[in-house]
Amino acid sequence: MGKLTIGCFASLVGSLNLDFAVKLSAAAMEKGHKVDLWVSGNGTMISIEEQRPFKDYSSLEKPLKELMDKGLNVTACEACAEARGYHDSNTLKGVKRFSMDWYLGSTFDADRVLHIGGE
Amino acid sequence: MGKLTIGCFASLVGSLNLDFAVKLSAAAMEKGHKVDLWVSGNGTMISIEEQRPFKDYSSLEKPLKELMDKGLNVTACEACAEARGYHDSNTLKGVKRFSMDWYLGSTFDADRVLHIGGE
Amino acid sequence: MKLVAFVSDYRMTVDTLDRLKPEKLGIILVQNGVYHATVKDKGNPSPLLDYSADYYVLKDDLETRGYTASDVVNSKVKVISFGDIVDLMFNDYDKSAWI
Amino acid sequence: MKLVAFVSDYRMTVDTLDRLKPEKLGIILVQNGVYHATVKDKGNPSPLLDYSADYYVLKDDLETRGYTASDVVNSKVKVISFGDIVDLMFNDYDKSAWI
Amino acid sequence: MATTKLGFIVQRPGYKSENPKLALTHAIASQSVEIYLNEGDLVTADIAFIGEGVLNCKKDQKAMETYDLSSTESHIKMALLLDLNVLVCREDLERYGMTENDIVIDAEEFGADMTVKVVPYAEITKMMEEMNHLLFF
Amino acid sequence: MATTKLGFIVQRPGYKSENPKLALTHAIASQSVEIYLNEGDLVTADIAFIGEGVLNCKKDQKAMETYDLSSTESHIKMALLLDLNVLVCREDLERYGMTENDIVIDAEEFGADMTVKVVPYAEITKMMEEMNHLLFF
Repeated sequence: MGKLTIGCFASLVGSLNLDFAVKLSAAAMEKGHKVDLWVSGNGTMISIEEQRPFKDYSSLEKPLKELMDKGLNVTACEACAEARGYHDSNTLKGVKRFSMDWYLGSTFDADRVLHIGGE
Repeated sequence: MGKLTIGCFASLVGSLNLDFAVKLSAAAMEKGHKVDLWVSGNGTMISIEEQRPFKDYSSLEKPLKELMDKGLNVTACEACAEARGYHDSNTLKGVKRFSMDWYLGSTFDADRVLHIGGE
Repeated sequence: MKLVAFVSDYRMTVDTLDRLKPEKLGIILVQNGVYHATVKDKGNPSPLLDYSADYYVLKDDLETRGYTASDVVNSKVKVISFGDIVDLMFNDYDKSAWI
Repeated sequence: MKLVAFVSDYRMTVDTLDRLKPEKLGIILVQNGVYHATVKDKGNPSPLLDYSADYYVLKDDLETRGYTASDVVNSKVKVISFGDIVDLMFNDYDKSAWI
Repeated sequence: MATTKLGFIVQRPGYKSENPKLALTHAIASQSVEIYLNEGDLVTADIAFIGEGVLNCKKDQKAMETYDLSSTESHIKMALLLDLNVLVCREDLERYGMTENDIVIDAEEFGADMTVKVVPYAEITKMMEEMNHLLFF
Repeated sequence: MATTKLGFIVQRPGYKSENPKLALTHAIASQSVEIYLNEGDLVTADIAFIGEGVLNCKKDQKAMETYDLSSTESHIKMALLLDLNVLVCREDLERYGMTENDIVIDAEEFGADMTVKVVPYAEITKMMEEMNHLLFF
């Protein structure tokens, strides 16, 4: 079994990029792979707690928590988060915050990297 | 002098759409117009306090506060904000939160409306 | 109607401008839309400059991207400020469209 | 290299695919990229289907937009799941590109 | 007693951006705008899908099943239920090989009387002329 | 002792999205990655601008003056200062009527020895082949 590092970047909540990243993580873990998920730019939106679940908006807290319980490793870019007013104090439990070098470090022993950039 | 209603929607922080909206608001107010600024979708990012100012990211708290002191009327979509984990408790002082009908109400007596949608 | 359209992309993702036929059309190039005013693609000026419209480009957004008024390739595109945008919206057009 | 490219837009904003010449190319249509598999423009199938590549489309993203496997216009496009994407990435390709 | 007419023009496909859905939810909010207005005053919302925006109207969207997200289709139905005027450009439907059979046309199951109107682009131009303000998504 | 090579490919113009700038800041972060690695192990970052991405390299960007924001140009200079390999596609520069005179080439004012390399696309292909992983922006 291998290791997959996913980076999900500056993208709209409404773009479903984060939803895609979470579902792909789940599928990879189900097949026994280890998954690191790095969120940067607007992707750091996924990292804060108490996002009220409405059916009109993507709501990823629940699936993310379930996956973290099973070993998904989620880290948010600290500077990108702070610039948006997301602080340690309202970070979702289990989500780590580090500098951008964490993402590069994660790729070191990754078998595959999927960087979700785009617009 | 007239009234300008600006709506700034689901857009990237990095897109400079919000920066554009704030600068246009300032220019309109300087010319004596009244300005309502509605932010919805990811645009609600502008509404939270304690966004740490880094030069690498747009930082609008300071200009926004200055304009609100001069009469700029800023309202964020409440549902869009809540869905992102932005609550009353960390809303920038002076920014109002209402349902989407507020935006439509604002257009009622607006002389001009600029709706910044796009991607 | 008198419509002022804001173009904020270089690579356009919509054809909307091809079909809007207002009595009077203004096009304001903002954000990455400024490249229509400064860059030629394989030697050709941007087809976005072919509409029957009055053209403007926002000075701040030109300068952000490394250009000045002297880089504007077509003299029909007028370099303007945020204040000018406000005046255009209030005095010359009655509706606006962010494309 | 063996490269799998993810296409997530219908209206493309980059030409990158025209120039990538890997030894083996896979194209996975996701998000609004699924329209390349289901929609013809003025009767013509999407030119995105013209590359020398193996084509896949994500079932969830088809269904989200109102389509099923039977709406896929070209039989060379295979309908796949998230699990299949993982297997393709690990077994058939060594690098990936989200275009 | 005055009316301000807003035209919501959707030019892009959905899901990749929240904008098409927000166009619908904001247009629907015209039904509760009176709390901000004097009695008798109104703000109305007409909606038009043009260009690739017509892809938002495809029926059988399974966004709830796949991403646990309400579909754009369900929002169009809600707009019909609330008697909003929803126009779809006929030429653009044809461009993408779609017919009225492929798109959401009514919301009979919710008791809506209103239906989606597939119209030539010229009628959408006419609608845009009649509006006080336009909002492009 | 192993090295993982990352290729950062920037295909879109800047400012409209944060991505081109984030490409540079993440590539620059390769300089501090050793805290996550064993001694002697490395992660390297090469950067290539292709397509409309070459517009990011225009010199004289005044983002600080206009929007109080550090420019993409300044991040390219920082990458040079830190000895990253920065490639710009020659064909794409020509496509958009630009020459080496129009773009940021060095960061001499900061004492950088490294310069931007304007290369044929074929060399960028070669770089991509040599990398372990690619990140497209």
